[in-house]
Amino acid sequence: MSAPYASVNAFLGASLKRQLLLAYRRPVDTINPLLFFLLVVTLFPLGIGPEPAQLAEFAPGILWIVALLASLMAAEGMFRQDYEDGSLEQLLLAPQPLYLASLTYTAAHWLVTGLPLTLLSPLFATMLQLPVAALPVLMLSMLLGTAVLSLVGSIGAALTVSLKRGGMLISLIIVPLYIPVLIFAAGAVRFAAEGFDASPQLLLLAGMLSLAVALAPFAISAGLRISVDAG
Amino acid sequence: MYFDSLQAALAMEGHGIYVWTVVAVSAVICVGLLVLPARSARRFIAELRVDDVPEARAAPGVRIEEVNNASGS
Amino acid sequence: MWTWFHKLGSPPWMYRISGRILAVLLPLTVLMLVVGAVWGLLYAPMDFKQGNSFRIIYFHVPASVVALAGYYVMAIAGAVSLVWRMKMAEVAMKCAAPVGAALTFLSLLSGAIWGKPTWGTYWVWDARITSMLILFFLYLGVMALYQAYENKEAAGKACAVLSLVGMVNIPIIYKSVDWWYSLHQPATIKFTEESAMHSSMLQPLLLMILAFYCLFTCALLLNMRSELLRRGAGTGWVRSLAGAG
Amino acid sequence: MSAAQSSASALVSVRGLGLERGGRPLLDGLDLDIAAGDLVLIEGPNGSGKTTLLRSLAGLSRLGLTGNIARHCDELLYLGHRAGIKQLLTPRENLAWACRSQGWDAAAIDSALERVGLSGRADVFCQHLSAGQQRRVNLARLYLSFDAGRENSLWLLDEPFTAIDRDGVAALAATMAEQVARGGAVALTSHQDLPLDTPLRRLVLGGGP
Repeated sequence: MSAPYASVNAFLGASLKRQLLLAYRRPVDTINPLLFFLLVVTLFPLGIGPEPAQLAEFAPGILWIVALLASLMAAEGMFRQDYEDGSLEQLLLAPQPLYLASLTYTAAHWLVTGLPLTLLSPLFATMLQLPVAALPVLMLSMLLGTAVLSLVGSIGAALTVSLKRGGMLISLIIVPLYIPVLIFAAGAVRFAAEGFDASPQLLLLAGMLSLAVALAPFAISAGLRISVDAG
Repeated sequence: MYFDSLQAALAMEGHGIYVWTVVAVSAVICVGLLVLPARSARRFIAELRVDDVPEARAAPGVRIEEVNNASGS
Repeated sequence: MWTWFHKLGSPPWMYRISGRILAVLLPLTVLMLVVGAVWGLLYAPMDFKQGNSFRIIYFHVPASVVALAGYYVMAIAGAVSLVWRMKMAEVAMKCAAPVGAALTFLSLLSGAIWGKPTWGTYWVWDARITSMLILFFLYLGVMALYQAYENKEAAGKACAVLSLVGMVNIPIIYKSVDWWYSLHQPATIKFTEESAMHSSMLQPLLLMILAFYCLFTCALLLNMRSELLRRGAGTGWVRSLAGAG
Repeated sequence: MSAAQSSASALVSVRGLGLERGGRPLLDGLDLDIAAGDLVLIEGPNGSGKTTLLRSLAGLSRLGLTGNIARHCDELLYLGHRAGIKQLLTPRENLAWACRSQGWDAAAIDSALERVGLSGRADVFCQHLSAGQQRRVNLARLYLSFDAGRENSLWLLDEPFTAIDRDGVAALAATMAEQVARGGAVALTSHQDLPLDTPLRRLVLGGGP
């Protein structure tokens, strides 16, 4: 019984290590979403005015919309390289279950895009005058929410990776599925900023994450099989 | 009938324009949903009759040879 | 049971049987639509809060209900096509999408027009309307994905996966939008507060909902027949159909 | 040997295979057994479905496919047009990943890299290697698979000789012959003949429409 577990663990470890190594050697993929986040956050005060009270009111929504867009941007390229160089074919042929491979790909993707966003979100939030008291809830909501976004985003990426013009299509496919995360996560931050208890929304986000972790890899695997076959 | 006259039914006390617009749009969409696919199928059959599509092509054959490479080829 | 299942997968059989179903269902649908519309528009009593604009309900609600149900039909057909590799289910899935999208569009448009006399503006971010808008995007996503794939078999599979993902998400989306709405706009007039609806208003509404379900079925079958012909081009049954008809 | 017996010992057995791409039938009713010890060369003009057939045998291609393909091999190695080589990893890292399920060891990778003539470039990023060198990184997987010595091993190779020099081709062909002699099987597509005198099965796909 222990041997298969050991081999699964070894596979998960090796796979995660490889993805992280690749991301480390190509840091632009990690930096770009963060830079995008910073740029768009800069646009909002210029667009709606610099009054701190007004910014603070809109901050939860702004932060989460930008996080959503950054995640969308990052999702698009998620499998592109692997598709083009043939790594996906080899992944499909590997004896390890594709479910686990999909999960590790997404986990690695989240570690290099969602997690940095979470860690830097207090900085962006401060720029937008979000009350300090709301920062822990913001970070927690980012932690849970960006993970859901990564999982859902990789479904779209898997389904569109073989298509020449996947860019607009992936937005159309994925943005409607992002909406519950936006609503509950921005709601949680808003509640926290107004001094209410945000734990129900955070629990709902955690529930969505559990559901996504359990189900999304099936859709990602199916999408990858279709894409490799159609290409 | 709820209304006293045709005029009253059309006006619906000022709301007629909204209600009848919705009725018109609904009618267009309902009719479109039924007519468009039916017409496309009919047109397809008509086209078939004109230029009579050839029978589906058979797959080209496959030959399996067992050869000793040194003597063969 | 199995022979039935087998027959369901056969295009000529489906084409024939759908023709027979339509011969009955199509006139019935038109009749129900006309009767329901006349009943609702001219004979049902007026709602005292909203006045006569309330009569839009006889189009808006059936369109919304069937548009949502249509997504489930599409997703379940997609699931069947993935699990049992049944071509007919894939055809049904592909053909349900534009019908559902058209009904969603009708629901949005009638909702917007209804908004003007009710709220004084054509667009209000009401929970129902917002959910319908998201449903519209979901439909468009499936249709766009189908168009984007050159290989139509791959397109069918990809759309089946996407519509299943959408189906899992729809309840979450609807609940989240409900919560969001209650948060931002506590209790104003809702379109579909039917709790106190008088039966003389409710009966034509139920008839219209039934009529729209039948309309969906008819449109789906008609679309499927057209698609079956195109897919079967060059096969014997389509050629004989062209020769005989 | 009857069909039932042959399919029992076959590493991959194909029954009534039909293939269709873009509305064009490529194959119809193909029965094929690739058994241990078989070296199968799939030939045919461009667009006759060689790659699609090979991908179907590997299980990558299911679209437009009818009939049955049953695989009974313990190890399946498919090398396609796309190398599956990461540009930002070194040859050594790429190979370590590729043979992860065999429980790789450094010595085996070193020896495989040496046999494809890349021992001096084992720790250079693959993006700095030439096209031919990248192909050879991929082909090193054949040596690794061979050295691992798994039972019932099936190699499916799509144009393995592309961008490989004459000596490389000879060495590669010799490895295939050894693999076959040891009880594995190889199916490959190629436009050139194998410089070998082992028995060969040729599968000639139809000459166009």
